[in-house]
Amino acid sequence: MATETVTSGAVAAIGTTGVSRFAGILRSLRRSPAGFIGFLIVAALVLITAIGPIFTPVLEPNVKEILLPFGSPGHLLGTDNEGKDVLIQMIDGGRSVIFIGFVAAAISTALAIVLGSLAAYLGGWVDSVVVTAADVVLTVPQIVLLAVLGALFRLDSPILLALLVGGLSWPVLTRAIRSQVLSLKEREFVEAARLLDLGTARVVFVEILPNMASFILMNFMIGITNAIYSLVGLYLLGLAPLTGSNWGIMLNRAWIAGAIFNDASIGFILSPVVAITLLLLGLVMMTRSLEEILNPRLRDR
Amino acid sequence: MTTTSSVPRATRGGGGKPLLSIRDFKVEYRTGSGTTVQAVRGLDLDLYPGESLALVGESGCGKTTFGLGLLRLLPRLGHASGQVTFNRSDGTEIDVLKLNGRDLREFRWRDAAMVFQGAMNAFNPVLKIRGHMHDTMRAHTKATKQEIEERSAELLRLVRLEPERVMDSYPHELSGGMRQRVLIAMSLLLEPEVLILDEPTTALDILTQRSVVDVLHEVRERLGFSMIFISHDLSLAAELADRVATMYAGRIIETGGVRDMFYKPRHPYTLGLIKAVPPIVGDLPDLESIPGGPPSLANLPKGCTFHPRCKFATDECQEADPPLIPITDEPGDAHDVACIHSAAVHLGRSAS
Amino acid sequence: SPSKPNASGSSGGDKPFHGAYPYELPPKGHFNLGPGVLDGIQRATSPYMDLIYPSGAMYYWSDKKWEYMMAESGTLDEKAKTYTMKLRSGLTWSDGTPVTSKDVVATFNLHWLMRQQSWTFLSDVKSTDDTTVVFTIGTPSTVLERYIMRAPILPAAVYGEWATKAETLRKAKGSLDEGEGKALNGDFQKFRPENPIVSGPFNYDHKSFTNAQMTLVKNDKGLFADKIAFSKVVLYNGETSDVTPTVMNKDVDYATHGFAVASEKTFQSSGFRILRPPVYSGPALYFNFTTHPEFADVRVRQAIAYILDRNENGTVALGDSGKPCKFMAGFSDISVPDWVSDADQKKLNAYEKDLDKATQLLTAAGWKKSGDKWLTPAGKPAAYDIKFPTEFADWNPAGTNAADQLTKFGITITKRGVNYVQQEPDVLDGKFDIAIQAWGASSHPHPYFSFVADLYRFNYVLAANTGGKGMNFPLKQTTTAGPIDLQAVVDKSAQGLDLDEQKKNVTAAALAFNELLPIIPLWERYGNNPALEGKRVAKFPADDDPILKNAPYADNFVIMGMYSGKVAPV
Amino acid sequence: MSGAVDTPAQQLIEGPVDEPTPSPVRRFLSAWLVRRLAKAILTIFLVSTLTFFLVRLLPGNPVDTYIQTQIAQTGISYADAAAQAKNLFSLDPDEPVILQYLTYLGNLLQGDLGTSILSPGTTVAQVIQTYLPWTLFSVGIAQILSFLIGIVAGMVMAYRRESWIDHLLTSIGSLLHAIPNYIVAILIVVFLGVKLQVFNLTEARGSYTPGVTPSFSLSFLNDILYHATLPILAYLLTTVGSWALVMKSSTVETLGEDYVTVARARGLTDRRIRSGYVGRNAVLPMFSQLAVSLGFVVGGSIFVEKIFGYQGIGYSLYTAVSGRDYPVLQGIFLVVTISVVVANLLADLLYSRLDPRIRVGGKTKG
Amino acid sequence: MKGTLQLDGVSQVFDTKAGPIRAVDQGNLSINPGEVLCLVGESGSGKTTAARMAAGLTRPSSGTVRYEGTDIWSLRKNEFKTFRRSVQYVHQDPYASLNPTRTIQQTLTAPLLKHGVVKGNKAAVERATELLAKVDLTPPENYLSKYPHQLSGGQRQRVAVARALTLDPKIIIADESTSMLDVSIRISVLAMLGRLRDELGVGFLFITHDLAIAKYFGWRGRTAVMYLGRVVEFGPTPRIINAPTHPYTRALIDAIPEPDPDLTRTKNAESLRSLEIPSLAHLPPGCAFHPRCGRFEDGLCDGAVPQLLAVRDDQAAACHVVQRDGAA
Ligand SMILES: Nc1ncnc2c1ncn2[C@@H]1O[C@H](COP(=O)(O)OP(=O)(O)OP(=O)(O)O)[C@@H](O)[C@H]1O
Ligand SMILES: Nc1ncnc2c1ncn2[C@@H]1O[C@H](COP(=O)(O)OP(=O)(O)OP(=O)(O)O)[C@@H](O)[C@H]1O
Ligand SMILES: [Mg+2]
Ligand SMILES: [Mg+2]
Repeated sequence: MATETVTSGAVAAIGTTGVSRFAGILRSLRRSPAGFIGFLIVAALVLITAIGPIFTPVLEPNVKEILLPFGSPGHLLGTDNEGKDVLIQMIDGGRSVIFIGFVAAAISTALAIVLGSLAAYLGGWVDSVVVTAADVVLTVPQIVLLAVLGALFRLDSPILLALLVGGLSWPVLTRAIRSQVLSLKEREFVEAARLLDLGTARVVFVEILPNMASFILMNFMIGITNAIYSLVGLYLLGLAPLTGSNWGIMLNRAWIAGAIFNDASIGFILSPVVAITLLLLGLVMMTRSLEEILNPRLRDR
Repeated sequence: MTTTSSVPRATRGGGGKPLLSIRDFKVEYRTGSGTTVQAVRGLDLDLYPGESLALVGESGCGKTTFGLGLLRLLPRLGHASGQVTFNRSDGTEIDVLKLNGRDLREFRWRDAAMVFQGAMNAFNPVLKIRGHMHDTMRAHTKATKQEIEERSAELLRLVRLEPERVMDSYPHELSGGMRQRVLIAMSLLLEPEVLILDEPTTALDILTQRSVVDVLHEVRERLGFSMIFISHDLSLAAELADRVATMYAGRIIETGGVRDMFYKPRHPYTLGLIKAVPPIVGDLPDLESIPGGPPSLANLPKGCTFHPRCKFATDECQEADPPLIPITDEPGDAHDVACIHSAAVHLGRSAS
Repeated sequence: SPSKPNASGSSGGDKPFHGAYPYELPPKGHFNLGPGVLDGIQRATSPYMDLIYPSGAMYYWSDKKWEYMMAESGTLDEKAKTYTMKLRSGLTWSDGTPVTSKDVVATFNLHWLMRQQSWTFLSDVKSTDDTTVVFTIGTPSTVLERYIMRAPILPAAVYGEWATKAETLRKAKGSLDEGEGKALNGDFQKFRPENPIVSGPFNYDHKSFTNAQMTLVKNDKGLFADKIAFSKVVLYNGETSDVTPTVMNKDVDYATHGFAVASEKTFQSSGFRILRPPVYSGPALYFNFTTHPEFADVRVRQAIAYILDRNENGTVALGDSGKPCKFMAGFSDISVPDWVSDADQKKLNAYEKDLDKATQLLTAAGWKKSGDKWLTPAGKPAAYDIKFPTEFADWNPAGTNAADQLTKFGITITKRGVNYVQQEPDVLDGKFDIAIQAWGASSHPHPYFSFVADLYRFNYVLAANTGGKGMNFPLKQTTTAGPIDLQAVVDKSAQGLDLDEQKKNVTAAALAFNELLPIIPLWERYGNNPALEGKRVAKFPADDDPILKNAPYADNFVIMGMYSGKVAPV
Repeated sequence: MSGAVDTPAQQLIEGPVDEPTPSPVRRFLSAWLVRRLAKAILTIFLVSTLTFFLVRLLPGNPVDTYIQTQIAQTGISYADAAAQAKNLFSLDPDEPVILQYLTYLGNLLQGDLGTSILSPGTTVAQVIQTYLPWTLFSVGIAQILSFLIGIVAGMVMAYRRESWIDHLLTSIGSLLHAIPNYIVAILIVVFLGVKLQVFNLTEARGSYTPGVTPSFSLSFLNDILYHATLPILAYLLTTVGSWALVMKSSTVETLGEDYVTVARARGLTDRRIRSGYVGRNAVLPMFSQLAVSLGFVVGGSIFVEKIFGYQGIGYSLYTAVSGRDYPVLQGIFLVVTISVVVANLLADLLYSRLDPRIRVGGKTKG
Repeated sequence: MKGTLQLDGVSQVFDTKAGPIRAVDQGNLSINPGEVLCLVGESGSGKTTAARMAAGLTRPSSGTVRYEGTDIWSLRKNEFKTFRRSVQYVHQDPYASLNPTRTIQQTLTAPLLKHGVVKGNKAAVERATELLAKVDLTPPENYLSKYPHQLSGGQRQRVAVARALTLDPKIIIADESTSMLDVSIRISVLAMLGRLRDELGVGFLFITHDLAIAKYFGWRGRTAVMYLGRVVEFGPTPRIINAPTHPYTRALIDAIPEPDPDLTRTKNAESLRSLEIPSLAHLPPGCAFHPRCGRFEDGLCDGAVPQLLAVRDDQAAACHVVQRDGAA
């Protein structure tokens, strides 16, 4: 996916502006209608999938109600090949997708922050190694790498999956953060801090990183988007274990069950499709408006 | 003359019909969430043929905005209003703010050209200088390739550049000073009657600045266009202008002949500016600064916008923004000031 | 827009048959159709191979009768320990040369070269005249006839050189594991004949091949070419999900794929008949006896069998084609009456869903209930993984559903779908708690093969070869009837030519299987093959036609119908 | 009037600073090329090493897989199946991995990518030759189309900022950018193929119509285009949104550049400004992204080709992963790596040709 | 001449794509507390490079930077810290030199607390308030909780100065610290800096390209004129401004317009032969100014590189012609 492409161009132009703090970000996000809608979508989905499962009943297979169509009484989105209600599965099935997306993004962002700032700050061979490693990992199509690694590990726990997905998507973020730190480290206020002998840790964490807060947030959201893309893709191809049930697994099941070719069961396959799309769309809209906030050159002048 | 008697005579420089007559010129910028700021707030100005007018003032007082507004080049969120009349030498009269499409295109560069602040970025980086010259000529004339080449070469030589090499260069291959001069040459391609120069030498080294200033002197002498010279460097104004106008917070607050303005400024702001400029010759000068900074456009002080920084200010100053009124009557030496205390203002220096 | 396809559609006088079966184009797929060679243009199991390289005969599973094809007859001489195959006369290859016994001999020499199972029983093969081939039997077995009669006969003109070398080596008692033999075997694998001649009524139309479809054109010189009214066969490439839209488009007359329930519904509603031939196998639950000793208690396995609603499981997975096993004998319910007497059949427990019984059995085995969860005798919560191949449209829901049923009863099951390629190595390696694997065998009607699949394949017997133990179920067991060595019983069930002796052993194995439940068969799979009548094909065999008892991958009834003229164009 | 006019400086005529001598430039250029190539080769080497070991870590190997299949299908005994497998596969799973690696590298240096394990006798080169062209064809056409459409749409959005058409296109762009390619592929099958029957899924199967002989004719091109329509559509839909959005940002930035204002001041026609000033400069930075995106699209082909059954490199990749066909897997990895690296190299060269500010040598501006 | 901070024959060589360039070549400078040393020159002449070496931000390629007599690059960690604190830097761009995410108070108290200049947060705030008052930001309380973007350029620059003062430096290096400010504000900032010099005895290395500013701020100090990495003229500021000897200095001074219409129009400029500034990567032989110099003499000027030698009193110039003919 080309999420990277959308933002990479902006990286260079992103400056530290007065809105670097989170409160400012939220305020600005509210001002951008698209960003706000995106935020609402994501928030709504997160809320539904976090709280919804508390209220949903445990589903039983029902041989008599197999593959009911969209809008059947009692089954708004129809039923699946086991006769289970699709709507309830939708409510239950977002948790792990979103959770893994967040954790994976957190992992890759954390990796990227550490590697990127180390590479930029230390320079020299550390920089060369990190940059080359990032190039190499970037060159191999990620999804394929994931598929191969997915077969290698028993991806039992969501955490492990998140680790793998997150562990592979660091290069793009690392490069972005590296270039950001590279430019920030040359900033005069950083030099001023160094002249005042405030200490390396302080310079990096107090002077430099807060200036990247929104940049990191944006990359974090790109990370979530990418993680969910990879994750669901793995499920769809059946390259990740189908433990439990979530939107990705539903998609796989609907695909395997041939729901796509059956008019009556279109709700079975379209529901996860729509949910995943909505989630990603919300994230992309948020990312885009963050990007505009970050890059004053994209705003009207 | 399009002006009526209600208009301050001071906007007239010499005699005859002004080339450019600006009345109540305003520029508004829309800023986020539906609010607007006025960057130029009712500006009256006449520019006479052959005249060189310097527009000086602190950063942010609206000088660039004024120049852009005049050429209708404001960014999307800017809006100009008022009246700008341009009297072509062939007698036709143009209402600049009503121009559209093709007419506007023709007005630009052919009637009035502009040399921009920071010529560094004034050129399309992927086009050679030749391309810029051709584009400009083609947009306005049916000149042949040959003619364009010749005309460009002539002008480049005029600004002391080697046409053979410069024409084939990409902008980035030229130094800042050279680029600035190419831009001047290009601005003269169509022999405009007015040339607006927005800080053409800021960001240039002193020796380069000198050569650009010299070039300007020379081409003006040869081609005799009128010039609006925008700068915050008073020394340059002193050198290049026939007439000087001081801008403060979007308005002209004083205007007059260059010697008048430098030796007998009558507005405390002009006075303050002059006093703050260190000269190079002589002993350690006695300089003074104007306290505080320019007001925010979104939140202008009541009355005279300068009063919070003014040492002459009285309570009266807070009541109304004083109009620009003439203080001398000598023809050809108009001097207008927008200050109720102008009589009290003295530089205490005189012409050398 | 597409070019006008010149190989599909039914225009004018041509009478096509449209089928679907996966194949591979060159460079991967090729025309070396020797036995055991990888990536022949079509898999050996493709029913359509019988139209190109017919074998000696095909079998009516229900009638237990051979329908002779290339062969005119086959006779077993028990005393002489020989089996004689007589070819029909007048058979020709597509280049006009006659089909002779030399071709058969060459074919079986290739079988030897490629270590085919037939040579476990054979000791020699030779031709006595142009149409007679004599097979000498080394180890007598009732299954040998099938090996001989169902082997596609290959042209010596193409493969003869290899066969001759193989024969020389065989006669010289050369080994295939080293030296010349090894090299010959390896080289043959890489042999790539072009435009091979065929003996069947259809031949490859090389020009028409794309990775989407291939056309088989009529070979007028081929076997029974005059009886077959179809002028050509179009085969659509691909696995289930690839061909489903094509079937829906009514571009396919008959497909052997296992379709998902949803697809089946669509087919039915758009006018397809669904043929449900038995496949003689299905999914079963396998337990890991190494890591979970509690399963070693037979009561636990029986309890699990009682917990499961196998009807629900079959319906969810395969609709009407997933039929719960009623005999639980370890081989197909259909074959049970042939091998087990009525009296013995009554001894077979059907394990109908009975939760009380399950509770009783578990309690007796020392399990306890804590809340609504069961604890094993060791006091640990009963929680297991169930592994199943994600891609299999029927096994996937079967595994999921079984997991749900057990979980509901208080045995917590985590579903773990894995890539189908990973499933088998994992099970062999013992990397599972409970797994879905096949029971039964669909290529051979003899129960021996089913028991090999049930008890050997994923057990230490065969798994040892890959270094694992599989489920690690000890084959020496004690039943209510006394101690039994399952391995000995199963091995004996296929040996010799005495059917009654075999039946005794099969019955013993079946009863032991039913009681011990080393694996729990969930249901028996029937095909859900869409068949389109009236468009290109007039009729398919009726549902009650005994030919529908044929396993579609072994002796395909549609192909046999085409030969017999029962399956004909409109 | 001014004293300065009389200074001798007036006589001075200036030209641009000459580059010292051409030969160092050429030396420099070749040094850059050498360095760039060395880096490319290093990347390729590292990727092939990485994938070699990665692939060998996969659980299960093709030999075991084969043995199991044989036992299951023909009831052959394990020993026989194992012996046969050993003959079949030129792979000895017991050989030390490092030795296998050295052999692999040695062969690679001679241009030998090895032989498929799953289909003995088929070289990896043949496999790649068979499948890669279709992916290159479909991905290439889709990329070109989506790049062009994206550029036009992006410029429209930037020029009509905040208008309804901007909002509409931006929303569509975001949506397309957000939807994963596999979902688009599924939606295409559901709606275009099954529901609306706009597209005959049977006819579109395969790479070309049966019976048509591949040739360099227009009708053949037309035919393969038809068969690639769905994959192309899927790639197009999933990438065009990103291009449009990137182009929009880039154009908005360019529109704010001084030289655009100056061009307007110079009275140039809107058309000229749009194409020669805004468009050209806005597109420039996108070229390097074009190369990077290639990797993503090829990666995405694994989904798209699987779903449409289009037999390109993604399809064979999936097969190779499932079947543990090491050499094929490695070969494909290598080819993809090389194409991404080469595309990057080309993009760099192209970029430096298109942007005079960037000498082939360095990325310094001005 | 020994100074508290002293640059002894320092050179800085950068490796660039166009080859190695000598941004500063054999520079000698020295600054004492309470003194002002102005460094003037055109863009690219090496002023910033020299200043960064003086501040210990970059290590010279050759030559030594001494603080109180010791080479700062041979100092032990602790001693280097003392040096760091004694020599502070005020940057050019007031918009970039303050961390946008930190309030003025945080910016000012961080070094105070970190180095234990004061004990406790309250004392630090008090000290910050004093510092703000020192730089004429009154009332200081108004500024403490502000973020940089809420201040004007002049105010920011004052905060930057206040920050430089937190550690009681002996020397402040001001690199074009006023060039981005408006004229009116510039003078008041300069006045404030002058007061700091007088009241606190801080020494200034004052860098500017504007000779008029150098003259105003450094009237009681000395001025060094740089051209292409070398100091070409050096002496007391009044002499450099009013009686320059080096042709380059003269050209610079002549080129500056005067804020006086009559005066500026009668000024005569030193003649130049070329406007082209040679690239540092390809310096002309001999005197780097010779291709542009109106007094160029063949054989003399393009031979040896002229050394900076006294030509008059305490005024030194690096010009063959002036050294031969004597200062006019
Ligand atoms: N696009 C815009 N939107 C809102 N406000 C603007 C915009 N452009 C300029 N302004 C404001 O208008 C005022 C005048 O700006 P302008 O650039 O004309 O000043 P100037 O006198 O040219 O200043 P300088 O000397 O710094 O060039 C400033 O306060 C500026 O912040
Ligand atoms: N880190 C660096 N790498 C390479 N070259 C450099 C570096 N820093 C400075 N230079 C070069 O050294 C020369 C002197 O630069 P320096 O910044 O010291 O000049 P300056 O006199 O401060 O100019 P300005 O007035 O523009 O600030 C310039 O040609 C510059 O390009
Ligand atoms: Mg301006
Ligand atoms: Mg500098």
